[in-house]
Amino acid sequence: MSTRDDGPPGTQLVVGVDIGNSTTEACLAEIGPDGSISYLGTNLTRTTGVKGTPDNTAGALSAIRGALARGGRSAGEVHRVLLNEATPVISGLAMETITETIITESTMIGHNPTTPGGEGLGVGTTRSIGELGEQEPGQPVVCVVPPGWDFDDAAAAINAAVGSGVEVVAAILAGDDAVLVTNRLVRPVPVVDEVAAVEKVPLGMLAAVEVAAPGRTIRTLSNSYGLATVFGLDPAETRQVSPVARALTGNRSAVVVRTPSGDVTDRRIPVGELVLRGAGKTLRVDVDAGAEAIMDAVARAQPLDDAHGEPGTHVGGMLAQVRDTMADVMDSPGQPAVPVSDIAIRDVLAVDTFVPAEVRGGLAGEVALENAVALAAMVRTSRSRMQLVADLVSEGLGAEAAIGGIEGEMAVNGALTTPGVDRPVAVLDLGGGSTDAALLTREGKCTAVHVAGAGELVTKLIDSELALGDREVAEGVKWFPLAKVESFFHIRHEDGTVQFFDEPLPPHVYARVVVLTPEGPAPVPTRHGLDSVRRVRREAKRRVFVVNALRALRQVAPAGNLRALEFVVLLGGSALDFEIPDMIADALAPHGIVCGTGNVLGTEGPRNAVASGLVRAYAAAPVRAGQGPTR
Amino acid sequence: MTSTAPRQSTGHRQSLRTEILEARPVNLDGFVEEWPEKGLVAMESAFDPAPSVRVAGGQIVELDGKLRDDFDFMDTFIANHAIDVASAEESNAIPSAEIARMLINPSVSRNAVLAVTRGLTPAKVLDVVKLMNVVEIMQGMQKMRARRTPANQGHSTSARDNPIQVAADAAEGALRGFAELETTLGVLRYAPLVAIALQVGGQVGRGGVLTQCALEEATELELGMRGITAYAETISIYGTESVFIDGDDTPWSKAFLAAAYASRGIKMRFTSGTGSEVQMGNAEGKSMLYLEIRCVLMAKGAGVQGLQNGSISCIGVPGAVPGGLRAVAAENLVASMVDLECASGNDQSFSHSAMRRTARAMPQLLPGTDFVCSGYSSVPNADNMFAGSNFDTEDFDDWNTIQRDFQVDGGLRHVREDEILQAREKAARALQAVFAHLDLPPITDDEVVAATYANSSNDYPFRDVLSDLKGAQSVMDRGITGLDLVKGLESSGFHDVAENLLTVLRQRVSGDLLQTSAVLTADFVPLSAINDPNDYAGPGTGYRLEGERWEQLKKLRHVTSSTNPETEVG
Amino acid sequence: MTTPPATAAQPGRTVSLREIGPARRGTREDEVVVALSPAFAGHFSKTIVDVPHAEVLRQLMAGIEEQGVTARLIRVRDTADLAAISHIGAKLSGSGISVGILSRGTTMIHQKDLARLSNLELFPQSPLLDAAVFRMIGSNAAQYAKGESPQPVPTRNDQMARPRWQAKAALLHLKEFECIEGDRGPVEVEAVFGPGTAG
Amino acid sequence: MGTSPTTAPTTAPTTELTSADYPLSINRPELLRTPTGKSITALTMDAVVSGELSAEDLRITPETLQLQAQLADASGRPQLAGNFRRAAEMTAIPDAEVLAMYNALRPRASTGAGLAELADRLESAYSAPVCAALVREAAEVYQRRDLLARPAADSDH
Repeated sequence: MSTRDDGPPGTQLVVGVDIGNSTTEACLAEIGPDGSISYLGTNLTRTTGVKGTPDNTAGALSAIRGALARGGRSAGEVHRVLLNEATPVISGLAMETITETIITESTMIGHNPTTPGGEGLGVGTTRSIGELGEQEPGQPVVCVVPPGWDFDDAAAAINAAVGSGVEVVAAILAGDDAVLVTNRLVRPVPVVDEVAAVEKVPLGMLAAVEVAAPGRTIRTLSNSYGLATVFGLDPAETRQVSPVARALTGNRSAVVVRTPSGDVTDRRIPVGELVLRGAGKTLRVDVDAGAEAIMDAVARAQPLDDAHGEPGTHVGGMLAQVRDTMADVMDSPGQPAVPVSDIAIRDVLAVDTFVPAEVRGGLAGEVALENAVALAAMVRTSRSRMQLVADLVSEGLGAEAAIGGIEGEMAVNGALTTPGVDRPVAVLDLGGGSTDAALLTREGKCTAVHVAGAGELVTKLIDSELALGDREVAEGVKWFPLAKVESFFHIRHEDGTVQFFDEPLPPHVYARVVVLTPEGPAPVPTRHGLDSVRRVRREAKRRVFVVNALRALRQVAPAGNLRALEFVVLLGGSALDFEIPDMIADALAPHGIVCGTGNVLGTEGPRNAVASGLVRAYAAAPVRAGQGPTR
Repeated sequence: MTSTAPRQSTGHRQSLRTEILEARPVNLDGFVEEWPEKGLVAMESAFDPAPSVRVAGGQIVELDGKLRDDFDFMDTFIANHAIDVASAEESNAIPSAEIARMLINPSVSRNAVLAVTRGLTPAKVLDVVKLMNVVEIMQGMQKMRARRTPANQGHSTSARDNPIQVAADAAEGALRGFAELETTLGVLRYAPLVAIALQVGGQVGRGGVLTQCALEEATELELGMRGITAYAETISIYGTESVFIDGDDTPWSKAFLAAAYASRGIKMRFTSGTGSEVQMGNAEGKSMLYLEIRCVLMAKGAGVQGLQNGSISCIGVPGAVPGGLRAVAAENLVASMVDLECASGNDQSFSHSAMRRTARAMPQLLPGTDFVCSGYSSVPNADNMFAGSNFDTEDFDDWNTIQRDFQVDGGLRHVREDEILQAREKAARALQAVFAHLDLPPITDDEVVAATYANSSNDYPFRDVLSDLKGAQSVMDRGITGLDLVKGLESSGFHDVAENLLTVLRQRVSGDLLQTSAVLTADFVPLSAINDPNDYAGPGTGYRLEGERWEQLKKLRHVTSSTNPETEVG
Repeated sequence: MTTPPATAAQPGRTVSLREIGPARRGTREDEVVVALSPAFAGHFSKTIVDVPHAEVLRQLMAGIEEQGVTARLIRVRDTADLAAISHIGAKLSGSGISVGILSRGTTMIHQKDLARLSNLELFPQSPLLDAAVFRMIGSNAAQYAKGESPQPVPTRNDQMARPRWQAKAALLHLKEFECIEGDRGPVEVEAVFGPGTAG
Repeated sequence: MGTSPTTAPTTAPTTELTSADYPLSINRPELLRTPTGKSITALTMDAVVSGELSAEDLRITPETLQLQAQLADASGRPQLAGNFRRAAEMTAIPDAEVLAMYNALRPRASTGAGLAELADRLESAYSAPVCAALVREAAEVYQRRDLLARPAADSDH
């Protein structure tokens, strides 16, 4: 391996290479004898393999070749390739549902059919429509209509019964027929429909059916005392039915049946413990205690040495899998396997979330928003195999390659090329699996941390909270602003402004909530309105990135004091997000911090910080001055 | 209410036999009466024109009873490009019965027939084939097929667009004998990955297999130009001007497109078939076969090397009228008798009746065609993204047995389980290596194992569709070509597969596969109507299933040994 | 009164269409126009799979009514092209939304600002459309009229529909073409349902 | 009508081929070159691995298409030969433009003037007289069959 010097005497061509979790970036520069730097080109490719492993070589080489091509240089001219000291970071995600709503004895129908019929409250005894004729006059009846009944026939049967003196006060239908039936009744009554399991409604029981006017919600059945009045309950019984009232709050229609021991329960599901070891302590916390309790425990066990979850739970499985993956990655042929016990979970982020789930015992496919906890965990090792990557890069390129510096330090170094930034500066690298922070003090001392939870967790929260079941759509919701397509020629943006088009929009987006991708509007398949989609998106970002920004910065700030920071520079893929940088800046503003998205080299935006930091560090290194490259 | 529910009974008392007959699958098929005024008739219609031709000033001025000023664009294109002006009047003057006899007479050479047919008008061609019964049509096909050696084409698709499945099934299909493999997609954006899988899997199964991915023109052409696919055939043409325009094309636009494919070195054939015009309500009162003959001549005039016909996706229409399958057999013959490569249908779900499905294929299987099926489903029909074929993987053993029973070559063969498993496993591994080399979403070892033993897409682990689609996009964005596949295969130790693929790519430069009926043999010899011309001249001549190939086709899954009847051979 | 009817599809129900006068552009924003082909509930009385046209209309109209929207019926007489029929209906609809339907059952939801050959939802496989699907189509059309975002009605597919129905569909298509009256504009019609209904 | 082999715009190969020369890849490899001038025999695995080959090397040349046209003529397929000659002319046209030209030939997609311009461009920019003749013929037929686009001013909205 030889080094050549084809440039002006004393100048050196170097390439900084940053191997990240998802992208590999390169920065090509020429360094003058005086340490001056001229940047010639940058490049970005996908990282090959898990960061910090020999598989990275291919991606690194292609990043380098790309930068060389852009800078118009050849591999033979390169003096030295500088790689970051990157340790593999692997992150994992899991979600545990921790509550469950159960209806017993078919006490309640609390779903929200889009089109109930009639209006008001009807209280009577439940009777099947086929038996209405046998009913004695004068006793109020709630008519139950099984599947298969045509709306015309059902209305005719009820009208006939009413005509013969039966007092029908309300109806419960299997099909989506409430408006149709109500429109055909001689005497309209409240009707609740789309009750799929209508055959399970107990007959011969006292029941109340309430339907509110369009745009209103029910008043009586969602009020414990309303229920007490309707069913003549004593205080003890009233206490018992209060979960029913709570469950019905906000509905436009509802049915409550009084059965001997019917009940609605809101049960917590035990999902096992999380065991956190750190700061000389071992703390145990129940996952179903929620995010706040878990994060309290994590804070008390800082710095975290390791964490375990209960086997057989999602969290336990996820933590074990993260560990196993890391062990596999670290294994190299011909060497003893890395013991799994060597690999430790170094951070955990818990976030409260909710999951729409079908209610057990429900008659109409009722969906309750159950509480859940999402966890992100992160593992890193001290074992780096970057030297091997450097050797392979050197071999592949025919130029010298070396480890040029530690990632966090280099990121800060690169961030300093952002116009308007000075020491002390902290960087926040908002990635896919982890959020990283590093601080460079006025004195030049650097500290860095990685915390679990970043873009992937945001996607997962959006996906589950909106019940999308499609990660691609969730990614779209995360990345792009929303709009509602109001006609073929205009959309309303999420900020309320209207945009008109000359050419009609494509039919598949008509009347839909859409995300505005660069390729055009793409529909979000959800029944949620634009506002709730937006709320879910922003909350997911806040709970992950804002929380993690504060958490990570506290860990690097002197004495954990955020006020001691002056400049915070946001880097990484999620720093390109259209709202996350503003959300973080807003959260940091009260601490007197200048925060913004980085603009590395004044041109690269939040990209290329580590790669250009490596070049800067090399140019500034005293060992190099006047001495030329060393081997 | 599903389309496969049995017919409702009439309420009258039925005989027990009638009940059994009512329950037979054939009675789930639909049949209709003819309506010749509207073109709902196979090939015998009083409304078809009578043949006539007149040449003046070096061009055709009268065609089938119409004067040049009254020509629609099909007439014009056929008159200008398809019919040999010099011989037209003379050829059309020959009595139709004499031409029909030439078609079946072994002592009239194929070339002698072509010398006549190149001057015939559409109505004259119809007049000739109308004289032929189905056995005569088969005899004509036996002689007029362009390539001496018959072949077959397979469909390799996945209901989940799973590339690993496509690779494994392509390998098995190629090993079983398909000379061409075709795929298409449910989610179109998956195309680059599935096309790569088809190419890699195909070359594992048998070097030299040609692959294609049916898509809209721009993407299909691009995949072809990059060498990820090798040929194209879903370029549709129609027999009436109005339906052609409905399809947003004209004979000139399609002729231009044909040259575009050739200019990129890509083999291509057109697609047409009886029934499409009446299906679209614009048959202009002409029989299905007359309109299809116009398509065949239009394809001939465009200079495309071949045609996929045999009703194709409209098979339910001729299949429902009297004499419909005779017309379908005749349209294949017409393609062959004007010297085009014929990929002869049998490629779409056709009947509920196994007996009818088999019978439908006999006029192509027994005489042999360039491709007996233009898509035998080499995946279970539930995975067939061309809406199901007339034959699928469940029919492999039946097909092989019929070949052995009649000593005919339908292009397939029985392959031992161990060889199949080996090919499937290798195809999945090769694709795994290519994906890794190209930095595409990884293929796990579990997926490789699943691919080895799977039947359908349900037997594979779920893929991360989002990552796959991003990967597929990156294949397009990064400009990945067939060469990158070769590099990936070579660098990961699949040297033989890499060589196979490189050899296929090299063919692009030579253009040898552009000639009529060209396929690549396992030895990478281009075999076309030029160097393997059909030389049938009666009993004992032409292609005969004999020698090594016949020994191969004698093998079945279970054949009792004659030397030791307690064991099986093979 | 004691024996409940067992099925939603009542074979006994019939429908006849009474012409009211030339079809005019609607002014109500809460209406969906149902545009019928020349032979619907006239020359033909049922779809390709024998769903009575009476039931098709009842279910389409019920789906619209259940959403609180009004259905208005027109018959298009000068074309049997589904896209054209549906687009004519959409142009006449106060909400701009129409459901177009051919005698064999093929159905489309259209909107007035769309290109004629485009559509909001298309149900091309007529053999797979039953009463429940027609109800959902009506419901979706009404939701579009209200400016809501309905989930598209799930479409089904059946590979064996080709051998059973392809030719009959072509035949029905040709017959419907025969019923075209080239010089007559669309008319507004009223559905008069026959025995078996009480409403 | 322009189907004689000597009207080819590209340098017409002087070789006279017969059916016996087919397949060229086996019988006459010395006649085959890539667009970059390499011999077909240079398309080896070593060349792929060393990165000497690019996708450009896997394209067919107009000269090769002319050779295949000769073979098609020699085997009695004049229309196929004509197609190869049009193809030979088209090798010079970029992919996107080929597709744009195809789209321009769709029914009612171009005015008569538009097609005339297209034919002129084929001739002047790409020396493609055979393709140009096809386009001119289409224009004439489209005119007679009412398949030309109406000039923009008349189009209704």
